[in-house]
Amino acid sequence: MDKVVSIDRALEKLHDGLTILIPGFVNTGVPETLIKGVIDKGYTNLNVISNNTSIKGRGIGLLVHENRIRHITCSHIGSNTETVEKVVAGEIDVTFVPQGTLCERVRAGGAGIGGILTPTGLGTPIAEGKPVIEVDGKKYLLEKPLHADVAFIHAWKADKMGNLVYRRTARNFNQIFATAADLVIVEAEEIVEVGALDPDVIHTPGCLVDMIVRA
Amino acid sequence: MDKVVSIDRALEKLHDGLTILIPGFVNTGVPETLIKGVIDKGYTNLNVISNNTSIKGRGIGLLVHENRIRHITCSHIGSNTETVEKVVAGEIDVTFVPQGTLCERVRAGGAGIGGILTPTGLGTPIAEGKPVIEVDGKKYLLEKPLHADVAFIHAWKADKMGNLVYRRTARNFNQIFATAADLVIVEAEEIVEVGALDPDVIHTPGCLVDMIVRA
Amino acid sequence: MELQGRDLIAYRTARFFEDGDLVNLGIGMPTQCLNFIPQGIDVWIDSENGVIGLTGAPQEGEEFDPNVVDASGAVSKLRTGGCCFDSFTSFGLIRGGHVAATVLGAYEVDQEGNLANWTVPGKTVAGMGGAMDLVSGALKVIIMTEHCDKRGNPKILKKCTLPLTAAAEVDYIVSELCVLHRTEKGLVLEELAPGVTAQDVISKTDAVLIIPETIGSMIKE
Amino acid sequence: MELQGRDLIAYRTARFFEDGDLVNLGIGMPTQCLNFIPQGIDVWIDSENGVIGLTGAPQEGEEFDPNVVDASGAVSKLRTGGCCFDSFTSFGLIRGGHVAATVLGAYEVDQEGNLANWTVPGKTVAGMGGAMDLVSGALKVIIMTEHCDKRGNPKILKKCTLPLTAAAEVDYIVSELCVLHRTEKGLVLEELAPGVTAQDVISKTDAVLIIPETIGSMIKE
Repeated sequence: MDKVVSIDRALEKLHDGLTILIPGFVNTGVPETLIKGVIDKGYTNLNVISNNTSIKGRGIGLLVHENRIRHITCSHIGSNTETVEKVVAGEIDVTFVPQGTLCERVRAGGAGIGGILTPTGLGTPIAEGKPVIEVDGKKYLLEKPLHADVAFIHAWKADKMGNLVYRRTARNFNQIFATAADLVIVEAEEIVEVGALDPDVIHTPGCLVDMIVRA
Repeated sequence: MDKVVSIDRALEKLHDGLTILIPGFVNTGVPETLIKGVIDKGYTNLNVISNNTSIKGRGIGLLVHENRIRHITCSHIGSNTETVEKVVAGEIDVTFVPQGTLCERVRAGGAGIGGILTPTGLGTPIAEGKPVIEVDGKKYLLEKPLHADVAFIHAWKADKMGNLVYRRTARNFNQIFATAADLVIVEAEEIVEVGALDPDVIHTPGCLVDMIVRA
Repeated sequence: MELQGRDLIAYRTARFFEDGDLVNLGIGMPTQCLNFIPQGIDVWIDSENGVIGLTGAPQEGEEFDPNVVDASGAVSKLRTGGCCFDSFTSFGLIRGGHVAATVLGAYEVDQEGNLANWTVPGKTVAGMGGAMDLVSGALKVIIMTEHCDKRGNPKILKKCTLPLTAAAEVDYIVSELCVLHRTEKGLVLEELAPGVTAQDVISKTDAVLIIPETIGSMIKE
Repeated sequence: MELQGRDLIAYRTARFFEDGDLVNLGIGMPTQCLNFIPQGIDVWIDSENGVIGLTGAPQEGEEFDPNVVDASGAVSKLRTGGCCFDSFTSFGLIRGGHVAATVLGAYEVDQEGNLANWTVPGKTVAGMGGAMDLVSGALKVIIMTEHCDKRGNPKILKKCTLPLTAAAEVDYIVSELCVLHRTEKGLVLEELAPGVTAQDVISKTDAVLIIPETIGSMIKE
């Protein structure tokens, strides 16, 4: 089953208003080829779930610059001054989620877990409106799962059926984000034959991947 | 920091009555060297958390045969007829936990998560006495974390500071069990120099490991 | 085609699979589906012990890796493109809806989609293993079962009497007599084995069945 | 020893680390601790973006891997024995108590161990990043801070006024004047900088301090 397609084909069924998981830490491990493809296709009004918005003019910052994002769920926007400006100006809505909680929520969404109890955020503004549940005398916030229409993934190596390997800290959110979307589109720096990756070294099983393009 | 020690040294501070996480699926990936060490040392009255009890006369089955287990928390004992006999005879207490829930509970214990919501077990005897929590109209069981005094881990390769790589399906519960104990003791089929393992291929970071013995 | 009994059950069950599906087959009868995968359909086998792509036991004398075992603990082989991961990830895939279908046997199954297949109080103390997670998590839950037990008593009931494995999760029941589809309205008799009538099925079933005007055949050319 | 100001703060903070500790250092002042790790102490640096063992920026002209970045997104180097993992695993380590200490700055910190260091309403909209998880999860939370803000106002308060990063999680506060230990009873003045008196500290602190009979020195030989 060869999942390698053109970027045109990979993105043709998307539409305005989608919720998209986009990994990356600052500007490492960001699926920039797919982001540029989205801009070329003209899709807008997007809900982005990411850790941050890269840096000005790169990665997710391109979507910010082109005004394609309606709402962003993330832990940090400080590394992109343009995002900060647009949030302050009311052009982008933002919901901040602590970085570890973001990981837990997306993983829960991808793993059929209905919610997780975390100490993170207790007694802070993040706790507002969330149930506090006590387990064995300790209090925790109940955080709900996150799931998206689409996930964009940046891999170092992909075999043609979608088994993926990430490189160093470019792995970051890619591994979890690949589990929690209806449609998973991968860009890979290198596409290899099936069998070229050691079964113990594969970070993301091919069964999670729908399409692959060259990064 | 060289964590390689003799098995005598690795086990000298254990004592009767400990709660021990022991990985393995049927008889694959079971830390049998450490189990034999425990038997040699005479420790007994143990609480074991495992997926199953290996097969008769092997792995965890050795602890069963030698009557060292007081209570076992696991998903299945059917592959070991001797365990079944001793449970029926009332010589070992058993608490059954669905296999996926066992993974979640140990992972929660190792990752500071106070509990997880799972659909598994709803409407079954497993749900008895557990809170049912509704999130966005769906019901889930609240399952609590598990944590142990000691974890025994079976690795394929360990570097001297405890970075670990597992082999094929011998990985099973090892990776998660290594996160959820006060003391983590590893047996490795091969012990290599620090730097010999690719940083992207390491399944368990050395920071989780306290001691290493040769399997 | 002269299929009957367990072969017919396995043949029909294998027709639920689509190309590229990730499928978990329970120990025992469900693994017989592998003998009946239609041509042109490439199914990937999920084993809950942390591996995708097992193909079965090595031949006599063939080299094998003792670290590659299936969900029963028996040595198996891994096909090209398969991969391994830990049990936590494995059950995340299962519960997360990434497994297209799980196929299991039953002690009892009922018209509400309840399944009992893990314990008979006072008789078995094996434990549920991964069955509860599989039945709660897989997108499609298919029960392969002989229509009645060894004494001829119905296994497909109005209401299970044994402790449940999961509640309201079963989608299809495939027996040597028929295919039953569990819908919002109840159990629909969708297909019959050659030579079997709706009345035959009704007489051997405790559950209330919905009988549509036209009923298909379990055998498709 | 002629340490003062930020160097003194970094010097003293680095003395909290034990051999083999996994330590997370916040961006900015906390990274200066690396210049003061005592001889014989081998500390491993945890970066929340999924790596243990970063050693800092490559030298001018030195080869580097652009995929190795630190928690600020800057290119870094990985020492032998370091390893990489995903962000989910990373925060599992952090929240799970596997990180011996986290070192961060503060806008405000108070005598109940509350910390505010992520937002000033109406002024900053950066987001909390990983700070909330780090402060809730690390075994020891050490705040490095100048004792007063740029206008000379106390930063160590009875009660934080800004939105919190975490409640009742701070263990130690290290300033250029002193080391404060947050205990069940309150903030204890445990050590003083050379030439600084308890009265000096009290006059620059809003929080109520517990003054023991003997107070140690921030400088140890």
